Amino acid sequence: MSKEAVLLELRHVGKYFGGLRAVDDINIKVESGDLHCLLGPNGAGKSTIFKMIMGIYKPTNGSVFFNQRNVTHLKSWDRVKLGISIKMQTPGVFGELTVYENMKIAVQHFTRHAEVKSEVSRLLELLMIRDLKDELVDNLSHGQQQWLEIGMALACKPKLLLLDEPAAGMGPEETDRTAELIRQLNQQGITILFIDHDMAFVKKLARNTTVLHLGRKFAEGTVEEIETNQQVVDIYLGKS
Amino acid sequence: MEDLLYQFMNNFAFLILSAIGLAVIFGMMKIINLAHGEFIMLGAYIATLATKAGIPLLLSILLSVVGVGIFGLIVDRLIISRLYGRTLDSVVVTWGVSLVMQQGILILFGPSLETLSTPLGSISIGGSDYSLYRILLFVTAIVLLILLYLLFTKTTFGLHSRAAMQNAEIARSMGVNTNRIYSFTFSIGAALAGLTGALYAPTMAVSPTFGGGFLMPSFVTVIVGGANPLIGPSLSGGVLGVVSTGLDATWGTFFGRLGLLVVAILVIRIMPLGFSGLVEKLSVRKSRG
Amino acid sequence: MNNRKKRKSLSLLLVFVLVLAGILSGCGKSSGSNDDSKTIKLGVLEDRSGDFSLVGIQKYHAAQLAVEEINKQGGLLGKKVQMVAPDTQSDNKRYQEMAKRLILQDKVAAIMGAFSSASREAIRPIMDQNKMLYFYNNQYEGGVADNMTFNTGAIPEHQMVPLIQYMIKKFGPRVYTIAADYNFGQISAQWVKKTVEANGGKLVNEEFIPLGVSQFSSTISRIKKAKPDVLVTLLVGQDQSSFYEQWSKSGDKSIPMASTVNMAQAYEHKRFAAPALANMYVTATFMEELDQKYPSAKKFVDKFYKKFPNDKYVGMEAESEYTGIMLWAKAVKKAKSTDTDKVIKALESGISYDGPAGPVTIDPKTHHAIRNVYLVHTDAKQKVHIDTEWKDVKPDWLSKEKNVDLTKKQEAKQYTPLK
Amino acid sequence: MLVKLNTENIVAVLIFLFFFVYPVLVDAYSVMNLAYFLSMVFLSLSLSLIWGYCGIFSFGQAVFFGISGYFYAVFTLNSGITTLTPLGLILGVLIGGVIAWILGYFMFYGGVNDVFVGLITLCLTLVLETFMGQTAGDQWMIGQVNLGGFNGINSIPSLQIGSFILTGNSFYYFVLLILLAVFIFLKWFEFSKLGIAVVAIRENRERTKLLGYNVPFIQSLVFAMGGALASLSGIFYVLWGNYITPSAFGLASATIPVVLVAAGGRKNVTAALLFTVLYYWFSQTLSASGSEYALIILGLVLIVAILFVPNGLIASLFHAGDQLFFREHSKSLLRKKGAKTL
Repeated sequence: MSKEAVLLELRHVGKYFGGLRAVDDINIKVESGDLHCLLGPNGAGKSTIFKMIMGIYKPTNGSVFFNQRNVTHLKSWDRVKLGISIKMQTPGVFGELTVYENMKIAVQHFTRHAEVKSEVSRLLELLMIRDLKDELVDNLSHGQQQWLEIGMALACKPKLLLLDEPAAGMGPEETDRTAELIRQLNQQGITILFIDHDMAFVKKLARNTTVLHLGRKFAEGTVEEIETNQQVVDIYLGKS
Repeated sequence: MEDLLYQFMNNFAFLILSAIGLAVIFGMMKIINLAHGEFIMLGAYIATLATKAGIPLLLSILLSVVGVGIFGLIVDRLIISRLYGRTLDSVVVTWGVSLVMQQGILILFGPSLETLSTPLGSISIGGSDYSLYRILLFVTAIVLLILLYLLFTKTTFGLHSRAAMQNAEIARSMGVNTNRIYSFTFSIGAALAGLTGALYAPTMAVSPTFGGGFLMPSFVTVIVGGANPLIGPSLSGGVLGVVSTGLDATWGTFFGRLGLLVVAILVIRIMPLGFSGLVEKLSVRKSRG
Repeated sequence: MNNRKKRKSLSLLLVFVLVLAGILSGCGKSSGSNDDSKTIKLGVLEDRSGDFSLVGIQKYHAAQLAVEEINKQGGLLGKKVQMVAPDTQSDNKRYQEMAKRLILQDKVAAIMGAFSSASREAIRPIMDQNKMLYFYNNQYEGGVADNMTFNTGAIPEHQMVPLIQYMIKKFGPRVYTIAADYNFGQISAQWVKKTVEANGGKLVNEEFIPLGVSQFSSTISRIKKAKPDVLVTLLVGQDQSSFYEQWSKSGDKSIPMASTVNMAQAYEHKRFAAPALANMYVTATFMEELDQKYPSAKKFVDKFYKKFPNDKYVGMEAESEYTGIMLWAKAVKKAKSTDTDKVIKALESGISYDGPAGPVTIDPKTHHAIRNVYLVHTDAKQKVHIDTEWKDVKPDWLSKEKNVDLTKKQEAKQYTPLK
Repeated sequence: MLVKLNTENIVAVLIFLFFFVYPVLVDAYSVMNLAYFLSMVFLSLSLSLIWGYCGIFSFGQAVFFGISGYFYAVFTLNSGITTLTPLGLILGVLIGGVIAWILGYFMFYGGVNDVFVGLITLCLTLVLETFMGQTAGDQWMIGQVNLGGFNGINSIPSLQIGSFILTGNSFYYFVLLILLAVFIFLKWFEFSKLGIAVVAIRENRERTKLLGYNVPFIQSLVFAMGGALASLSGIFYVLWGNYITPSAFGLASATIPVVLVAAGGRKNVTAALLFTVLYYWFSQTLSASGSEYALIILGLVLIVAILFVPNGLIASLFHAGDQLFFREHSKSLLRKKGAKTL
């Protein structure tokens, strides 16, 4: 594994809330072009790690590297400009604006004025929600909101896309479409790091996996390796 | 030294008593009550008029507490209850209430009342006189904090209201009638303001603008104290009391007053949740660590 | 559906009404003013609500009394005097709005009013700009030299100088001043200092208290430490007047207090329970209690209470307002016109009115009043005793030390002893 | 830019037409009076911009109003050259903006938001009132100008362009033209690139950061624009009355813009404009009537307005008008129909 290929690296990262160690001494490497999954039960610290990658939380210790650059002290918006983008667990869309307006807010910041409209159309097309353009976002289904949010994250032209439970609350058909979308994006060259605990979904998508438990790294490897790791099955997969 | 202590007791009592009603309402309901000063004024009027009518002072003070409490309940039922959760609208409405109250009192009772005399006389320590009543105000402030502590920790109402404060939705889903809790809270806040007015009525000139003098210290105390209506005021009252007594004694009243405001601004910037936020952080660390 | 439509049209109606009201308010009133009407309009700007209403309402009532009397005696120049009196709400902005309104829309002949110096300074330039005759009938810190402005109230020459002289002579040289921290307090404190030094006294300390402060424990402790012979209190407003009750409980009541602001304006000796105001010495140009000794005062007090039986006190500002209006009326009669220049000329002729507090004469050079001053003090029960009287005290600081002569030189500024 | 036909825009056009012909219809007093109301409109618009558009709740607009008023007074009285008064106006507005920027930087980069911005600005207003109130002494001189304590500063020169002094109608039209310019700017701004980012910040601050927007920077920028607008208001007030006092920083001065914008409709600049003018007219009429019930009526009107028309009195009327005449049902906060106008 050549060093240049590592897009994201967490070195000894920890996050303590008061005395609570939400994340403790985590090392993760995500290679460029990877489709990587963070796996773990509730409270394992997955979302906390995402928030530290995005700069929403400051790590208590350790550093975050992106493209060989130490970004630990960068603000969220600067990280977005470097090419990290996120879809959060709870939808962060603007409910009282239309789908188009939501996309426009995201797109206009990274696209030249004349191209905003076509870029929005392109993304809406990609996300299969073009017909909903003028709908108020509050009237959308949960799944549609998730897609919209993925679209908004894509509008930032990311190199690394963080997806926190991209298929949460979706029916089987929607889940499949989401998986297909993610694979497609990855093929276009976007490195993807996602959180999920639906093993079937993970199996379908992920190449590499990191398993977290109680804020610590528990295991890592390809999906197949993880699946056959007895300890992982015991603490996590067995329960789900 | 006795002098400084006496001044500190005075400042502490004034800060705590002026803030306590506001702190309860702001902390529990997130309502900024701009009519707080007028509630205090109403308390002072009830106490003064009752005492003038021949009712003993202690009973008059009680009457103020009950009277303003009931008034608070009415205001809540008629107006505030429709604005729960709308912090900023409450600013406008309570400002309207304060206009109505101030001018209403002016029309009803004229621009001024004959004041009462401070009861209890004074004691002499080291050749200097100190008002006993004012020392008693200090004691009252502390007793009040303890009573509130008991109310909010040892009673069902307290339990429910703290639940409602932390998460109204969850509290509701667990069968707590949050609207009744809020009504009660507002009425208690009003009653406390009434008490403050009644307690200070015998030491100050009573007029429709009586409440104005309480507004600034009360807001500063609540801001510095933060959301928790118990921990907040007691800590900020202590700290601000020391700050203003110190500045006052060294550089005079102007700096004492300015100091309060500057401390408030710095506190919001450094720890927006005030002392109660700080205490909660520390206690979490202690219990987990 | 029908219901909804109704509501909609109702709200539309509301818009229409609002817009219409706006338009009408603009046009409607402008046609109302008419120079040849049968009345002479007198503008009165006093605070009937807000912080200063305690004195403002007294003054407003005194103005009503004066206008009523003038009309009873046949009015002025064969016309009735009509008082136009908006409520200025103790708000300086409101003073400006209403002053302009009185001048430009109501076209009044003269304007009486303002309590605080800040209110006066807010409207004085407007008077100058519009050549409007203005009476500031109020005690103040002195120093206004303005051709358009006349003052019938007390100024430091009337009150402060005799008071401090008297106190030093009677009680000793060591003086401690506490004053409200704004223009009135600062300038008055300067007068105290000046007078103390001129009379061989010693100013132990002067302390300025921000407006709105109502808690005085540190101030009281400083005064007690300094042990002065005389405590001069120049506190202003309801909040600051809380000092007296607090002083009576933890202060040293054997120290006599001297003041120019208390009792005669806001009757603290009647509002505060004894002994808060005990042992206080005050100089005043009028007080209700003068009726014990002076028939003219008694006549005025009786008239006032007959018309306003629910009022609690008639103080020196009420008297100034009443006297101011009477002086203006006398000048209008003398000038046989309401023309501003002619009335000012008449006023500058040394016109005099024998009012409730004795004769009040306009000093032509300074536009201030030559009038009697009374010194009173309170006993332990806050009963008022009249000690002395100075007759025809002249307001001559401006003319003597600042060379002001308004009959010769145009001016529109306030001099202070600060520099 | 495409101007959409709806009640708000029609009313706005009518209002401005009415304002332009107003001096022909009425006497000099009424013109000056409306000039005063219009001066205060800028203060409401400043809050409308930062609160209505960007969600920053501030009690501090009075701070910039007062500071720039004092600055203009000190600058012009010291310079003594009346042709420099326009420079005083421009510098005053800039300084108000810069101070707002600094204050915004202090707050927003420190993570102070929501109601705490309101509280911090309230404290600051009171600090300035307390401080300016005690500047009566002769140590408080800036150049030749005494700050004047509670009495403030008077006889401040009017605006003079070349040798032409702006008073009466010319002052009125000057204020009106600038108001029109600011108004059009605000309407344009609402749908500009920055304006859309600002609405996003109002709706969800954290999310907007994750779309790559430097939120504290934009907040500070908008706050500075609000400060500049409030400063404009303060200087116009000074020009109208030739006078400024610390009561410009008082609690009442700090509260009134909040009250006006909330009761009129905070997300709508036309509503803020109309309601401000109506409010000042109404409260002045009540005051002039000398009625002791003036303040009671005023208080009750505000209470009733907030209780029964929570989205703002005027804004709700606009909404009703839209539904009736234009069958407009889009509830989007940007209110325009998607792609056509955005």
